[in-house]
Amino acid sequence: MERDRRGEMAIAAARLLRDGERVLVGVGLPNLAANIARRVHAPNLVLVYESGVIDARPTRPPLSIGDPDLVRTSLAVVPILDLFSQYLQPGWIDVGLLGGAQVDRRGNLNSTVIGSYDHPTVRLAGSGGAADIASFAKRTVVLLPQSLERFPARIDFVTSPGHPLGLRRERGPDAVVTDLGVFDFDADGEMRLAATYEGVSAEDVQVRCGWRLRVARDLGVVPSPTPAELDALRSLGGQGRA
Amino acid sequence: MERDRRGEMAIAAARLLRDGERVLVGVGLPNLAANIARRVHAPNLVLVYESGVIDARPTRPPLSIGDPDLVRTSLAVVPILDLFSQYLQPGWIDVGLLGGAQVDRRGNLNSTVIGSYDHPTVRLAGSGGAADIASFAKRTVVLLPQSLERFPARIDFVTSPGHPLGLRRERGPDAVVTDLGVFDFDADGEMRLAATYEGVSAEDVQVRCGWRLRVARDLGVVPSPTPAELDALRSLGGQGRA
Amino acid sequence: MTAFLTVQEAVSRYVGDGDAIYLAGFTHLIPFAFGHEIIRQRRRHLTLCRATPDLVYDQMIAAGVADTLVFSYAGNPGVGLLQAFRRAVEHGELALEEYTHFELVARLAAGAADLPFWPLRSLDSDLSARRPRPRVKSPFGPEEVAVVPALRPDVTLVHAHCADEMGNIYAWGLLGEVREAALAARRVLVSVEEVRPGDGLRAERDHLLLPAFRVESVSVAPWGAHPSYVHGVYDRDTAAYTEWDRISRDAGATSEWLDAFVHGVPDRAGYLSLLQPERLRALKEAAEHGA
Amino acid sequence: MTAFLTVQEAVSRYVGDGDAIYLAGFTHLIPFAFGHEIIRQRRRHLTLCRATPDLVYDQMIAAGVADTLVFSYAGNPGVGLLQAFRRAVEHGELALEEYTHFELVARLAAGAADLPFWPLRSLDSDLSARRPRPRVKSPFGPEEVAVVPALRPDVTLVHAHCADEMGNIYAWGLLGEVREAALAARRVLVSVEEVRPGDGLRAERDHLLLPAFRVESVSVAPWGAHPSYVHGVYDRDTAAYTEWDRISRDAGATSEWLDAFVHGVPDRAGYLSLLQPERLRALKEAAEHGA
Repeated sequence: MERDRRGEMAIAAARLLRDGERVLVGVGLPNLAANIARRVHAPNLVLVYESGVIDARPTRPPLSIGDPDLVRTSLAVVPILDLFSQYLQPGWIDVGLLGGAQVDRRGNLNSTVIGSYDHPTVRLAGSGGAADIASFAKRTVVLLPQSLERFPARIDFVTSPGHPLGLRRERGPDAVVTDLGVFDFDADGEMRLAATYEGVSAEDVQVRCGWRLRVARDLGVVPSPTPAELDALRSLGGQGRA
Repeated sequence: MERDRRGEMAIAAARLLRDGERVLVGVGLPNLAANIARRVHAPNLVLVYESGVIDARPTRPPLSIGDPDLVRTSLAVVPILDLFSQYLQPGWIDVGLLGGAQVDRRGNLNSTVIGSYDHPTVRLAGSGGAADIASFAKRTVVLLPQSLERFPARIDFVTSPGHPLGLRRERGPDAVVTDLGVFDFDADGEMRLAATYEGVSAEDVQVRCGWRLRVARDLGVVPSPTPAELDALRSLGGQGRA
Repeated sequence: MTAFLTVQEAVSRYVGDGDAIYLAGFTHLIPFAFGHEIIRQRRRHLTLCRATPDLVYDQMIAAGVADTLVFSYAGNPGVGLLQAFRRAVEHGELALEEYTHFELVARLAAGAADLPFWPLRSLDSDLSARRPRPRVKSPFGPEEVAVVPALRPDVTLVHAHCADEMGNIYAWGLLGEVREAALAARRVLVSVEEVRPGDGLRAERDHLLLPAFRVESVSVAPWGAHPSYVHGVYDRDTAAYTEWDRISRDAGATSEWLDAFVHGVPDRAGYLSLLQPERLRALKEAAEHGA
Repeated sequence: MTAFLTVQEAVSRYVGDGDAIYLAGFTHLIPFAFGHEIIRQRRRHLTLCRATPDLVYDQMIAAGVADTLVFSYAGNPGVGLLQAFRRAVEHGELALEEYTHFELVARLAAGAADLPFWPLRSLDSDLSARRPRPRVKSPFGPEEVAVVPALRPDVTLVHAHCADEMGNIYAWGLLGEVREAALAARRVLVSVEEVRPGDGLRAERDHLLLPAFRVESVSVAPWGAHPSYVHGVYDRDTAAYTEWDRISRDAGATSEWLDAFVHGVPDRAGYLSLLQPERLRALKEAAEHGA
């Protein structure tokens, strides 16, 4: 039976969100995670989208961050400039949920280019608000599937800054959720494997990581999805098998 | 028969406004002047108030620049910051109509203090938006009754900048309207008597001016109010006798 | 979570001696209920910040709560000067930090964005001669622009039309500098005409003034802006602005007024009980007909 | 005075080869009618500015109108990447000026305020390594902040719900960066779903997007934002975004699409005649039910 990796990732990320927090989300997995959290354990989670939407209660998976459904169910929609300058920059966003093409051990994210910037192998979409969110959300949670290409020793381009060398800055990456496990960040700002899904070993993760991975001494197991979490996942259009 | 000096001043100032212009006005005489212009010869005059009101069509003399009647008849009300930064500063306001306690030969205006700033004889209200308007409206028209105290050689405080010494800047004071006459500004930025009301001589004006006054070679006479102007004045609650 | 407190509790808990406070509202929505309560609780050494001090600060200055005034236009709108302010300044009893309207709201914008300064254009005047507006050179060309420092009130006090039960705040009509003043503050206290139960207000998303997470406390205070106005609810009490001009010209009469209308009543309901019901009714009708 | 022109006339008169243009609208109100007309009139060497290039710029890039792209997120929202953009970049055919969303809208804010730069906080990244965000020292303390240069498009093109006969422009729903992009421009051209006669729109003052005196011309273009959306009027045509992903992966198919849907029709009415009426009806119904 194949694992529902997307569903597991969304549920694992959802658990990192606390009730009442303001969460800046994108479409896809981040949106799924935030909405699972809102339905399961964080009914007062405030969903914010970089399109300016504040406190949306989407009735369907949004197809873009400016989806009319987000607007129609929102508390308010503010100009993008206000969202970034008056809400994100001063620290009123608790969590940013971010994806990316690559991540490194400092939590730096690449969503700009594979290969060189001037002669790219694959030109990606670029920052959007990601660099701003990674800089100024109180903490960020990164979601991406795990592979050697996505966890290289050196990413091709730093779009969104992680922790500087040797130093964990006050805001910045706090967790990375992949289809193999969940990472946190050490006091010196380096990524560390904190837990794996059932049946996944630290070695399985190391094989898909381009640097020598730090592993928590008390490496945990990501608890299996609860029925409530699976219900929420299903109702949100995720696959959600047990 | 006593002259209706306020009415005459408002009508003289109204004539300086051209149809379609955006005029930033205050309450009192400036508002009266702008509304006479709108009713007589400039139906598309756009009245703007520093409270953020754009294109008001007041049904009564406003009692403050935030009068509910201005809001209810406006095209829009914008935040004050937007009014100053996005409309005034870039030059979208054609005319500022300003009052003041004192004016000097360069068109500098004082609305801050009589006496010294730290030990005032009379502390006045201060700039409000006046200094901003005097700085950035394409031109300003100043309204104040004429007296030696109000036209001194040296004003007590420069609240709103006029033309710098020896230079007429691109934006800035363009006319002064008093109860004795109408002034313009020379190419070098010095105030000059351009016209007087009927029965008023240049000497009458000089007597109430604290510096040696420049007088236009072709000194004019302010035309008498037309019936239409007097009608507008009366309908706006001015006195308006012929 | 936003707390629901009385005006007394909110001021008692969050406004301290020596604080820099901002009572927001540009001619409209001026939080008089909060201002009177601050007088009643005899706060001292406050720095009062407000573009237009208006009657509310004239009364607070007369009551002796303020050491410093940060402002841009100290007039009695439509009437003339602020007499208690004048007396305090002419007697050297009040320190002034004076700006233009544009500069003052720009200071709030910097505070709201958590920036140390805000850029704007500014010509020289005696205002800038007394307190320079430093110039900053553009890295992108030969231009210089002036900058003003961020203003970050300890507490901004706001009056608005209504709140929902979560503490989201809604307002209609002229907003002036209210939003920037609130977002610039460390703490925001709001009084409202009413709290509306249920989710009905969510349909009014274009009139959201502040989301609940930016609001420390909400207090119900009907007529909390009188003699200023609440768009569509009650009109401005212009007669009160004229009366204040007369009263405030005399220090004794001013004290008597404060004793009767502020210290002599326990709260806003007490203040309202001193006004003629017909007077309030007329203000309500004027607002409803006009709207 | 605001001119009332056809989309063809407006583009012909005001969009010149080599201009820097901004097609405003963040997922919502994207001015596709204007974008297609610019392709049809074969403008060249344009600098295309837009936070989210979206399909409209992908099509314009494919059509060869652009030398340079100023942007912050070049994705196909909800679908993936922009394939024509990718091809152009991977083949070195398009110069890029790349920012974050915050930086790009801040550049517009500076343009709208007639300032040379805008301050914001910014951490180092490879974006800033390639194009430094200069730091400016605060005159008021030890802090430094980054600044980005003003962006002043020669022409900003906007699509909105409606205009009155004076040329005042009204819009509802998500506005993104539309207002700043318009106010930053030397000239603003607007297309609208409809022009409403009389003074009725003045009651909608909270939805005024731009006053007539900031608008050069107004053009009537029903469905002018398709496949983007107009809040409450027609929904986003998500299928079109997915179809474009398939079409645009192939340069030949892309050319065929442009020949059929842009060059092959004289105007927006012609474009609409190529779409199934049921498709448009469904988008209209979705918007009305949702609203």
